[in-house]
Amino acid sequence: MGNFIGKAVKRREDARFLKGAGTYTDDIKLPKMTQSAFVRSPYAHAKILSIDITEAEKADGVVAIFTGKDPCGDYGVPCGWQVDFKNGETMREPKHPLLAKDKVKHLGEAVAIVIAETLEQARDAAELVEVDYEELPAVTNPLKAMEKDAPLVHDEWEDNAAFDWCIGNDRAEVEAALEKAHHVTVMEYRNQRLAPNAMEPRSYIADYDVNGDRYTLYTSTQNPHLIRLLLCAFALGIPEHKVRIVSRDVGGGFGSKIYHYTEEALLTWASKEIGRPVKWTSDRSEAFLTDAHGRDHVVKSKMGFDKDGKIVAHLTDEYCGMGAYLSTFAPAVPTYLHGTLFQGVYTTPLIHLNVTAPFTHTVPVDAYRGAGRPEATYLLERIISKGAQEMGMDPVEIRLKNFIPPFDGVEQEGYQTQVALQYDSGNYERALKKALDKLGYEDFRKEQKKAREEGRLLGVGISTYIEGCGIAPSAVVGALGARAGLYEVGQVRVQPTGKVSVFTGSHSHGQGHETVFAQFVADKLGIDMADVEIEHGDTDQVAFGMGTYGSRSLSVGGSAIIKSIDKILEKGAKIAAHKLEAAEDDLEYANGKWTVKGTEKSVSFGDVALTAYVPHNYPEGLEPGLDFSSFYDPGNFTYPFGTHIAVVEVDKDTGKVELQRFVAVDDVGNIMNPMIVDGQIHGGVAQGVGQALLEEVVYDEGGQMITGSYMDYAMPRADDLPMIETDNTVTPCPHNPLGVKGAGEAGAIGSTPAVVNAVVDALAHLGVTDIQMPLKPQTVWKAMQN
Amino acid sequence: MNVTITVNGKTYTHDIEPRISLVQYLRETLDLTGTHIGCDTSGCGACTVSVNGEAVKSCTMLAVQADGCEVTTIEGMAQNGEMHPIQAAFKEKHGLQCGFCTPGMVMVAADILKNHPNPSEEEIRHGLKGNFCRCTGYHNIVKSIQLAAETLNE
Amino acid sequence: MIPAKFDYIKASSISEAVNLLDKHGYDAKILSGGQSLLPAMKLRLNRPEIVIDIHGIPGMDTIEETGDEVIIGANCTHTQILNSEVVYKNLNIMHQAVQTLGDVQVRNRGTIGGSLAHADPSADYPAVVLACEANIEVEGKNGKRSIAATEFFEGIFTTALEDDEIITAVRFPKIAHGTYLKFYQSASRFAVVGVAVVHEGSGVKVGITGVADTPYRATEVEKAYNGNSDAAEHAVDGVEVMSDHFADSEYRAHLAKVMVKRALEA
Amino acid sequence: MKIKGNYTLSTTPEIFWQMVMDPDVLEKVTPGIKELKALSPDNYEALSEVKVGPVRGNFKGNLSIKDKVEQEGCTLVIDQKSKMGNVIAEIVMTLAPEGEGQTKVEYTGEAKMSGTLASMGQRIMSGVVSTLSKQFFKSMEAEIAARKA
Repeated sequence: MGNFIGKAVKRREDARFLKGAGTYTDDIKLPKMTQSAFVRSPYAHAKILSIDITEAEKADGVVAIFTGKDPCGDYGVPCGWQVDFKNGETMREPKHPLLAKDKVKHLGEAVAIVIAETLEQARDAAELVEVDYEELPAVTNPLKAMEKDAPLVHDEWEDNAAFDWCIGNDRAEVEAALEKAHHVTVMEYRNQRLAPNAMEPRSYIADYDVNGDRYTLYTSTQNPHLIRLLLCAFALGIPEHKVRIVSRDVGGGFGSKIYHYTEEALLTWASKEIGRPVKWTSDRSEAFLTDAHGRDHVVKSKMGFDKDGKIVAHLTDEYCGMGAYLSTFAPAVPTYLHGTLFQGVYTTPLIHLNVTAPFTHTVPVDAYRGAGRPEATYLLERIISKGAQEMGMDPVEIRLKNFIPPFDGVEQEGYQTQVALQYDSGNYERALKKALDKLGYEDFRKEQKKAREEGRLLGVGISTYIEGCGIAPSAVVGALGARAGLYEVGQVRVQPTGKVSVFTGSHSHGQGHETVFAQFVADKLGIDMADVEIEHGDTDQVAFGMGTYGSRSLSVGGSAIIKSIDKILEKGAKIAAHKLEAAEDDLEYANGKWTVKGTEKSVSFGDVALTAYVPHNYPEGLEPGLDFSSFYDPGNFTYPFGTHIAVVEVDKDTGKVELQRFVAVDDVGNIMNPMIVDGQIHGGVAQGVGQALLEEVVYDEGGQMITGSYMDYAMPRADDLPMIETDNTVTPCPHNPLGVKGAGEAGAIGSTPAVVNAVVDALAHLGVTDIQMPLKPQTVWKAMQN
Repeated sequence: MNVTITVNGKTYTHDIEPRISLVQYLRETLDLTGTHIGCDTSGCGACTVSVNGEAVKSCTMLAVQADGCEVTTIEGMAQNGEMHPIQAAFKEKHGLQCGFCTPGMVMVAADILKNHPNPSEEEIRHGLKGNFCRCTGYHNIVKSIQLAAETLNE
Repeated sequence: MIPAKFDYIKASSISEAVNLLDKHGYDAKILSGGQSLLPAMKLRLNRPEIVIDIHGIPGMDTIEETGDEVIIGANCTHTQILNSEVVYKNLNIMHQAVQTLGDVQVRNRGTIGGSLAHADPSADYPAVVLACEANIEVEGKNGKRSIAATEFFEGIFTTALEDDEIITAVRFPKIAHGTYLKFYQSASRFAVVGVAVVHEGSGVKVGITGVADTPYRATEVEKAYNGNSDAAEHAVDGVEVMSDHFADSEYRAHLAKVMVKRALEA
Repeated sequence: MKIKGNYTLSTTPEIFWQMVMDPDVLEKVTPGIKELKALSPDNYEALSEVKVGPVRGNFKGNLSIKDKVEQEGCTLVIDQKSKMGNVIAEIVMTLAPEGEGQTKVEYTGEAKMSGTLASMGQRIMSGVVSTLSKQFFKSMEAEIAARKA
């Protein structure tokens, strides 16, 4: 396709990371910078009776101490998405204060900030702040939160519901179809709460410049412009042109760094108050207590099949915990990012999902790698496999029976689901067959049979997922409650020397934008990659943007850049035509030059660039310069899909699961850089396997977290995983110029049910049909005993 | 108290509080911010540096304990601007994404390869047990270390 | 995370360390490798006023072989033990145990003396020293004494060490045939069950860690053994089995039996 | 966190009862207690320092005794606060005579922790409580021996 597109080009950002020369927020030191520490609630729910800061104020090095009684206590951070009740009642949106004033509503909620000359001094003084609490009863489970006598998270409403919501066909119709179904498979489980655990803890530095009356916030965020918007327009009410957000290197996000956190706004406020820069970097212990968590759905589901194994109806009720406050994207996660995926890759004719979203006395829940889509996929891929098991069918057979037939979105129309979306293009059977071949499915079944005779427990699990990403058409998300547009911005500035600077609102926190974006920019312009520089992460430098999440950078951010390139080439052609004294229509552009068709006469990209900025001999009426900015608002989501297969062996004496093989065949549309796509899949799979086997945030009944460190919160380590066998099919996205779909979340979406299906398969002959995640040895062993 | 530490070949003497960890000293006093802090409980390995030739978690060592020691950080791995073969291998095999755990990974890889010049996949995975990576699923980190072993053995 | 303030004193000899400990007693903590102490101090779960660093005291970090014994200095790091030819040949069970302990970086710093004095109920060494019937050599203001491993562990994080005593070395008999097996907690990698089995003639000695609040000798298994690994059924006889979110007492007791059986058969 | 255990002391329920009800004795035998100040009958303000293995810290709060049935049992209510987090426990203690002048003490209860203690120290704390209970009875036994002597 070009010199760079589709090639495994090595990453240009690696040199600085490998030499320890990256600039993460905590690496930044400003003159006169102060340090801060938070005093946080040791209770999930309590009245604040008093806060005594007298001793703390006297401590060495203390610059200032603020509590909820200070003006900052009147500010709060907003939620970015509104989902109203089915009966029309407006979503209940509690104030999410920067510091709690009267009550704390989750463990770790901040009640005071101590600012001091050094970090040691801030920590020491924070210990001297005396807070007197009256502990109140708490509720942490979403289902229990909706029980009649559950403790209320917010007193202003009569129950804990933030909103409720449904999607799909008429409930009565779905219920009637289930009544008549040949077989109904039932599942009840909790899609457990997870802590995202990006390896870089959150870090912020706020710097108020009194002379210019300007604020700079250095923040470890995935979307600097969105933070500016929320901080300025909603949290603090300061004009946007007075605020600069800088987000240099970010050490992973996985969703947890999308949101606008209270600490960002509080530090910004405090910096003005004390007239000096203030820094805060989270500890890991604080991260467990305050970073937005993921998942936390309690699910009750029924799927009906006819006698051939064709799905006839699907009905699900879910209780999706929101935590104590509504985080930025939280309402969208169990609704529009979740319910709209209930079609999966199947022709299910009747679907109904009902969601109740209660507040609980826990840290807010928000998007975590996949955001709503892993939860949908887990349900679909588990329940269809469970259905097959109960009906004595092979999991491959049942899927083949139910697949939506192939469609490319060009010759064949997109597939209209029962749950609002229209899929762009898909060939689900092809991905499944490729994965089965890669695994050697038939041979494995033979091996499994032999192993069982020897008393060994081998299992295989299949997951044929789809996801909707690359959000999205702003008109659509707006109609669905988004309070911001979800387009992206790409500016391409050709310098007079012909070198190209690209400014993108997408933000890399590990995805390799500096490389991948440069690849297609260089190819589209026919120049060398070395002549292209990608800039991101500074709102003073990049015109606008919406950031990186939902696997949208390439499909939305990339497309915006393409639009600007098109404008550059269009204008460049005018200049070239003038220089070549030819008609524009007679020119063709290739390999970095405009050539008069059928001749040797040409002018290079660099020449044209120079002419644009030194317009001595220039087309009449044409503006000088070669610099365009474009907004791209996609026509639809993109729909990557694929098949993941896990092979496990379960230790029959201990219940320990060993993941032996993992095959992932993903279709992410056109591939810009296969090395990077594979890397994204590897990481996603590891996180999905983590959910299946290891990870769970556990709050006890009183709202204390008993998995608040790496001593108790288990994440995959190198020896928990095998090599991941990846491959692709390519079904281009028909509606964006690069034909790309998105790869960031696919691994995490497809893998979790594959692993659980494999473990259940290994134990199927013992009568096991379901096990609750995470599949800890104890859980698996107990399942085998019953 | 007064402490003398040689870091990346350069000897420093500083008066430091005993409670300051080695990683804080490196980051705050020497401005060597390549070494990262990822957790509080010695669980993540992001802060791994080499002390007297052995990989240690610099968040779980006081700077005063390093008095008289030779410390190598990620900043000291490249020589004359040339990446160390381990660093080069990480780039070649895409053994990093967000880059935050990477310095720790490179430093522990050096220890693994010192003790196992021809490591098996299992030995590499066993050796990486003390380091979390949330981006790569370890796949390409293992491949990077395998490649580094080949290069170093040439 | 930063510890609360403390004074740091580096001891240059055992007697200096003992004197400092005697003087500051309750307010002092001994620092050897620091792999357990420093995280606790950073979380401010512990805040000693004085930290006495015994790392580098001459003579405390050697591994010696005598006629029928292997003597490991208290300041020997886990890595030193892992790489020791003497241990590999004469005390292979220790070699096996160290392989499962922590990770590369923790093994490079942590010491055997520190681990034993810390007496974590899920640590690996206690099972081994119990099964080997090792002796813990200690020194205090009243001089030196030797504590049998079976007398050493008194409770969770509690040992027979007096306030002014430090561990100087661990004396092991040479062990020809021993096995250490561990089932680890997937987050901390500490033992949910760790089993050390030493074969001696037709009998066995069995040390178990992770199961109770104190590591113990599974005497009922030893009595019932007689060459038959079914004796593992007695692994938790008379023991109050710990319970946590990773393994409740029912599962942990079951695991103990499985792991003992496997170790007996190894 | 569940607390459960038993201990046999070499004294009669009568004497043991007297000792438990005596603040001076309680102050002496309860591990870590530095000061016990009576606020009202059976209700004390307690200052303590707990030091077990990796955990060491100062606690401050209340200790009260309720549901007293002479020589048969009572409930201890402990509410202690510290920088590391707080502990609230209710422990039901029952006494029964056993053998020649001995008393079997059974205790069962529930302790609730918060803060760092809860998130970092669950595993550690169950052991800490069991160690402290053992120390309590050991000291009580020593006190009994001293009184006998």
